[in-house]
Amino acid sequence: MALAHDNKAALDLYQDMYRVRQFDSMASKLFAEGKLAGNIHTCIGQEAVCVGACRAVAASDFIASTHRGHGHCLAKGGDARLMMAELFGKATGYCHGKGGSMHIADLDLGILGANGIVGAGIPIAAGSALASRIRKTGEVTLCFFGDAASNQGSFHEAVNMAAAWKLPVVFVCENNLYGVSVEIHRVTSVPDIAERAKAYGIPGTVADGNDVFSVLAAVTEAVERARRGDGPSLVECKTYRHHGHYEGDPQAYRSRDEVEKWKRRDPIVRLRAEILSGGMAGADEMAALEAAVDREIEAAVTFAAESPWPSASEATTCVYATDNDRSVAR
Amino acid sequence: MALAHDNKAALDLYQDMYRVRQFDSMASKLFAEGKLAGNIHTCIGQEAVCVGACRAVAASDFIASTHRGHGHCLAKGGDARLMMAELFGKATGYCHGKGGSMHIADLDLGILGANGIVGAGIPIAAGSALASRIRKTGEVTLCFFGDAASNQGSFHEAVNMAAAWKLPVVFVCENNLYGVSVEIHRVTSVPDIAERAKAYGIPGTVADGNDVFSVLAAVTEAVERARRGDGPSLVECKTYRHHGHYEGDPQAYRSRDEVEKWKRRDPIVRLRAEILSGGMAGADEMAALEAAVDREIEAAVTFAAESPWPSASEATTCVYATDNDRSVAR
Amino acid sequence: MRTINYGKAISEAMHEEMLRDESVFILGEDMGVMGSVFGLTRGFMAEFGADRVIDTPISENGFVGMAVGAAIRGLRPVVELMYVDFAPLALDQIANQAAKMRYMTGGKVKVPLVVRAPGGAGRRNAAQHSQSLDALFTHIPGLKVVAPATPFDAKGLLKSAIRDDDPVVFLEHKFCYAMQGEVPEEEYVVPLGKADIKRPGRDVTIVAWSRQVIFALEAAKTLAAEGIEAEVVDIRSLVPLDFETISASVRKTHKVVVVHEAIKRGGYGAEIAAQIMEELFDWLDAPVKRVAGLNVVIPFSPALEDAVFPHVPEIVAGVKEVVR
Amino acid sequence: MRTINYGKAISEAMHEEMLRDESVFILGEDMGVMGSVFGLTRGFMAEFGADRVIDTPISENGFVGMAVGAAIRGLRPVVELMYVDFAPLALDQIANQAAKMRYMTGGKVKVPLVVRAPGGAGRRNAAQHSQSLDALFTHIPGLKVVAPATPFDAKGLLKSAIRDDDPVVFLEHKFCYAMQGEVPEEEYVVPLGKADIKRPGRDVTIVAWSRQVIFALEAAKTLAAEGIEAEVVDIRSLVPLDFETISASVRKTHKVVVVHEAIKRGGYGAEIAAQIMEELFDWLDAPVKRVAGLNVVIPFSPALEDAVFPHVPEIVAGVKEVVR
Ligand SMILES: Cc1ncc(C[n+]2csc(CCOP(=O)(O)OP(=O)(O)O)c2C)c(N)n1
Ligand SMILES: Cc1ncc(C[n+]2csc(CCOP(=O)(O)OP(=O)(O)O)c2C)c(N)n1
Ligand SMILES: [Mg+2]
Ligand SMILES: [Mg+2]
Repeated sequence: MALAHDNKAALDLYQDMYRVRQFDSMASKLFAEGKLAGNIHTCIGQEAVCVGACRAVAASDFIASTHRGHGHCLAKGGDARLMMAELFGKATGYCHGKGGSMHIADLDLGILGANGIVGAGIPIAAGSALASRIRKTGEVTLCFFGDAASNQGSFHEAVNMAAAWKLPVVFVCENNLYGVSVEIHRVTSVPDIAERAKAYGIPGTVADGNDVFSVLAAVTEAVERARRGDGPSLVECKTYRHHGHYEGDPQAYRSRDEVEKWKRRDPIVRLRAEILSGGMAGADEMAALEAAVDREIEAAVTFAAESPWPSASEATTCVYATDNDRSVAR
Repeated sequence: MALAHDNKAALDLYQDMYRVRQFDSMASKLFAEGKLAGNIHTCIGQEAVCVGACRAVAASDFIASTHRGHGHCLAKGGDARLMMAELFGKATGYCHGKGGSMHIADLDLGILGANGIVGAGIPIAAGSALASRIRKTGEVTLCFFGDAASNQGSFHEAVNMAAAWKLPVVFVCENNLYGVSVEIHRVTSVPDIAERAKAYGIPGTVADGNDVFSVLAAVTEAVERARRGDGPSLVECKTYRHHGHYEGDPQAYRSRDEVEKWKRRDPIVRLRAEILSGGMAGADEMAALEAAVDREIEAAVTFAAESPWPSASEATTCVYATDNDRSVAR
Repeated sequence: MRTINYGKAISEAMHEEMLRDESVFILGEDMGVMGSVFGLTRGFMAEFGADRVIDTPISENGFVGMAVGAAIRGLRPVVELMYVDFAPLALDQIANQAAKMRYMTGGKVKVPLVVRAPGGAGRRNAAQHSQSLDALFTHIPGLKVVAPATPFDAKGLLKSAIRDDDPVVFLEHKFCYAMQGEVPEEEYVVPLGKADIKRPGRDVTIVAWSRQVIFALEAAKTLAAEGIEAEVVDIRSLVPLDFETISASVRKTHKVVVVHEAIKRGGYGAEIAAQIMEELFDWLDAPVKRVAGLNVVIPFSPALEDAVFPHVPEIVAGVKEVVR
Repeated sequence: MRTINYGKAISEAMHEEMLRDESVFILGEDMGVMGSVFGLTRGFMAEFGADRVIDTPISENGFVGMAVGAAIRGLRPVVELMYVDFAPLALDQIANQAAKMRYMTGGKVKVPLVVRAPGGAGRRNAAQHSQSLDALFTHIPGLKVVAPATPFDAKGLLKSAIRDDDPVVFLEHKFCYAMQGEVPEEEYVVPLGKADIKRPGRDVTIVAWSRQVIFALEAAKTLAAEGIEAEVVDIRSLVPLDFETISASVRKTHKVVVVHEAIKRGGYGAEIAAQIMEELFDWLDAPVKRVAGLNVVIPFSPALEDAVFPHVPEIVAGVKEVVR
């Protein structure tokens, strides 16, 4: 992997992955302490996918995210403070507290939005690619979705259209083996989700979702193809979530052994070891980098905790562009 | 083809196909004369598919049909008189005139129902197969759908579940190249719909949809597999509709040449020639058979024309099993 | 003034907006090569190219979702559902995505999308091709909902809908397509959220929209012959609703009949009736009467279909009940 | 009598009906191995086997459609939509297929299907996991719609729904799951279409369903302290609606407040209000008042969410408006 030998790039990837890990670990902790409400879906264990994939695109490119979206958002440049404030439901959050964890969007960063409806982001991503094509502006859109989302009709419909029209979109499946409690092979008869590419005549590849270089390479190839005008690809990244489906999930559906096995393949531990053993950075440098990220996350929490709540009047704004009072009244 | 050498079987197939042709030709004529209202979708040109596929199953098996469903219904044993009366909207029709051409059902004959929503019959067929499996009653369900219907999410969702759970259903795609005006390859990137079977790990085969023996053989194999408990198959039958999408369609989207080319492959002309040249029946016998069917269709029209309209009070019955008055009032 | 039909008026609105704004594009089943099953986009593909007049596969949730995605990116898709009966297939994208996006993102994301959908019964299209599903949309915050009755309103409202920065569901009536009406050659728009008094009158207010406005006007003629002067208020926009115009009329007439084709139970007429009661109770001489579709599935039979939704006689009878 | 919670009552209803009738089976996301995300089918898969307690993929339209197909074949599927917010994905199968099948086929085909769907706000689940979509179903002829408030009603109504030969949408409230109530050990059913007077009173009628019944009862207590005796009518079934019970109450109290959590515009409260006006106009001393959700998307923020739908104070205030 060319990039693996580029020290700066490897450290950047590590930093991004570590940031995602620390953000979601913090969210998990805050939830356990009763400081966050609602549903929190962490991507702890899956950091190589969001970071590897987002590194394959430019700032001007777009991503569509999912309910498990903190990592996508951070990897595409999201501000941890505004994200944390959104998780708290504060006025300073990305969505002024109105969206919460599952609805963060920032078009300036190319983040089309997370989504609480499994599979709904897939046509939206394809539509973004259609917009790039109509405008001839050259952006590529990355579409993240889970293994289980690939069983939604929206997956089929959107991938079919993207393939038929050769739209510049890359479908990145984060296969963490489960949709909530349901092991994917109990409800899907192909061994790899990537097989499904054959139904649309597009490339389907499998990446090691716990190896950021594997993800980066596979997605880079797909992005180049899309950028050339040759249409979409499906990249399946095999990975695993260390936590439950949501925080608080008792996880009776999977064995401790399975979880332990995957934890031994932790993508962050692995990259850290590669960096150190490859001499790309020293232990001190790594510790400093980690400390800086830790401070960033702490600062995000402080920012969020100290931020004001949205005022009551915010409940009725932003339903429409204008004329909210009238439209909300009737 | 073993069956091709069985005179009786060949003649039966011919008779069924000829009945479908004459029924739909009559419907077309009546529509042109202003005697039928609404939408009439004929399957003229596609008769080998419905007849070949239905011949592969038993009376106790089930089929789910489509908006282009007269042929399926007749091939599964539907009564031309009750069907024609339904097309007229008469009280004697299959649905007492309440359903019309797109909603004919008869559970006693294993006809689960036609459907006006493209693709909606696919999960219903899979659900019928699930019922057979839960009850262990051994029936197979045939699911008819068009090429364009294979782009609906419902196709993906239902085929996936049927495949994952190895349900006894056979997905029969009637690929007549168009969904209304849209040539299938403008909106689908695989050459054959049968390719899509790969996304579900099930067999996908292509039959000559204008050769009843080809359809019969392919569907028979799939039915046997389903009956054995080995799960679903996708059988794509390549065919063509001679008429417009609906009666009255100006068909500006396709060339006269294309239509003529396919008319030269008329499945009925072809089977008739095979029967005569193979000495399976003489010209007289064929003429007699055809005359009998012609009389049957004429009788159906007479029956329909002379049947009473549903009474006005029928408008508010059958919304619910009981308690219609009350439920309809509020 | 020149006269064109409602279908042509809709076609002109799309055509003019596509010329005016490059970000407007069309997508839906049979919109391109065929020019739509109702002929409304005939010639568009040749004129604007296949990137701006897109023939989709039969994937309602998918292509409405793509329109949502393109709208988020700043384009202005005008998407057609061939029949409004297919809206349930796309309702997640309409109601959970397009409608909620602005609010969920605290105003960060807008979805300037128009979903056109023909509805209505009377064409023997049977249960799954004949519904009026207005009430599925009016209950969803974040959507605007429009249902014009005349060529003039159809053209002017569609132009406003396309320029609007929020998702608009544009409900057309299949039976109106062939109806003629005066439409100026010059550019004009009809604003969303403004009702129109299609006929003034002092004795009773008939509130209606879509095809029922046509029936209401005929009913008003019949009633006038018997000395009852009905005021016909065409709300045109269901959301936002111009309650002020309704209110002014009711304060004048003290009697109201709300008419719609959709089934009565949970129809938008209930909402209008409830609002009138809440705000104008003391002005009412009689309860607000609803004349609406029966609570049944639409039957196919020519002997049954017309009996399940209102025509002129039902409106006349309804008015007589409140004015007697 | 013993006390159990609403979740357990629903669980018992499914369990008893599965024992009673082999044709009853369960299907939905996480219903098997996990026993449903709300724990309602825990242990069912072990007891009844994987053929009768089916874990589906995330394919709402598909698995509801399969339930329709199985119901047509004579089974009695009880399907769960994990959140009612996902119903738009499955609405074609619910509204165009299940609801219309009997009518379209002239009575030939029946669809004895139950669609269970938890709804409701207040849990910080945000815009796409908090809606009350009652009105999406009540407007569709052919569906029955039920929304119990108490463990007793939940169990008895679910048993009736499972035995019913028509498709029933069974709306549960997530906030009710943990609420306790008396439920007999013995077999009983609550018929569909019968309202229940949860508290008698002479001064005002509060019509409510689902969680709002709980709030209405609390409001009634507060009001009683001020000398206002509210009668709380829990309709339980939205379709069919027991208008006779409402009517009797209104003839007694002459004042009505209709309360629901769903947004007000086009909510089912409008229908009830309109019917009361149409039939009981002369009995009313004040206009029917609706206390309902604001016409907004549900916000996530704990600082905002509770403000967008009614709680006890809003009901108390609403009642005072009509009785003053
Ligand atoms: C349409 C829809 N159905 C069900 C759910 C509930 N739900 C949320 S996440 C999830 C599982 C998603 O699995 P997958 O796509 O593999 O993503 P993962 O959670 O594993 O990252 C489910 C069933 C939902 N939010 N939306
Ligand atoms: C959900 C839905 N979308 C669109 C339509 C309108 N429509 C009816 S038939 C048809 C084309 C179907 O094509 P195909 O599945 O290939 O069947 P064919 O008509 O060719 O037999 C369309 C678009 C419909 N009835 N239902
Ligand atoms: Mg997963
Ligand atoms: Mg076709």
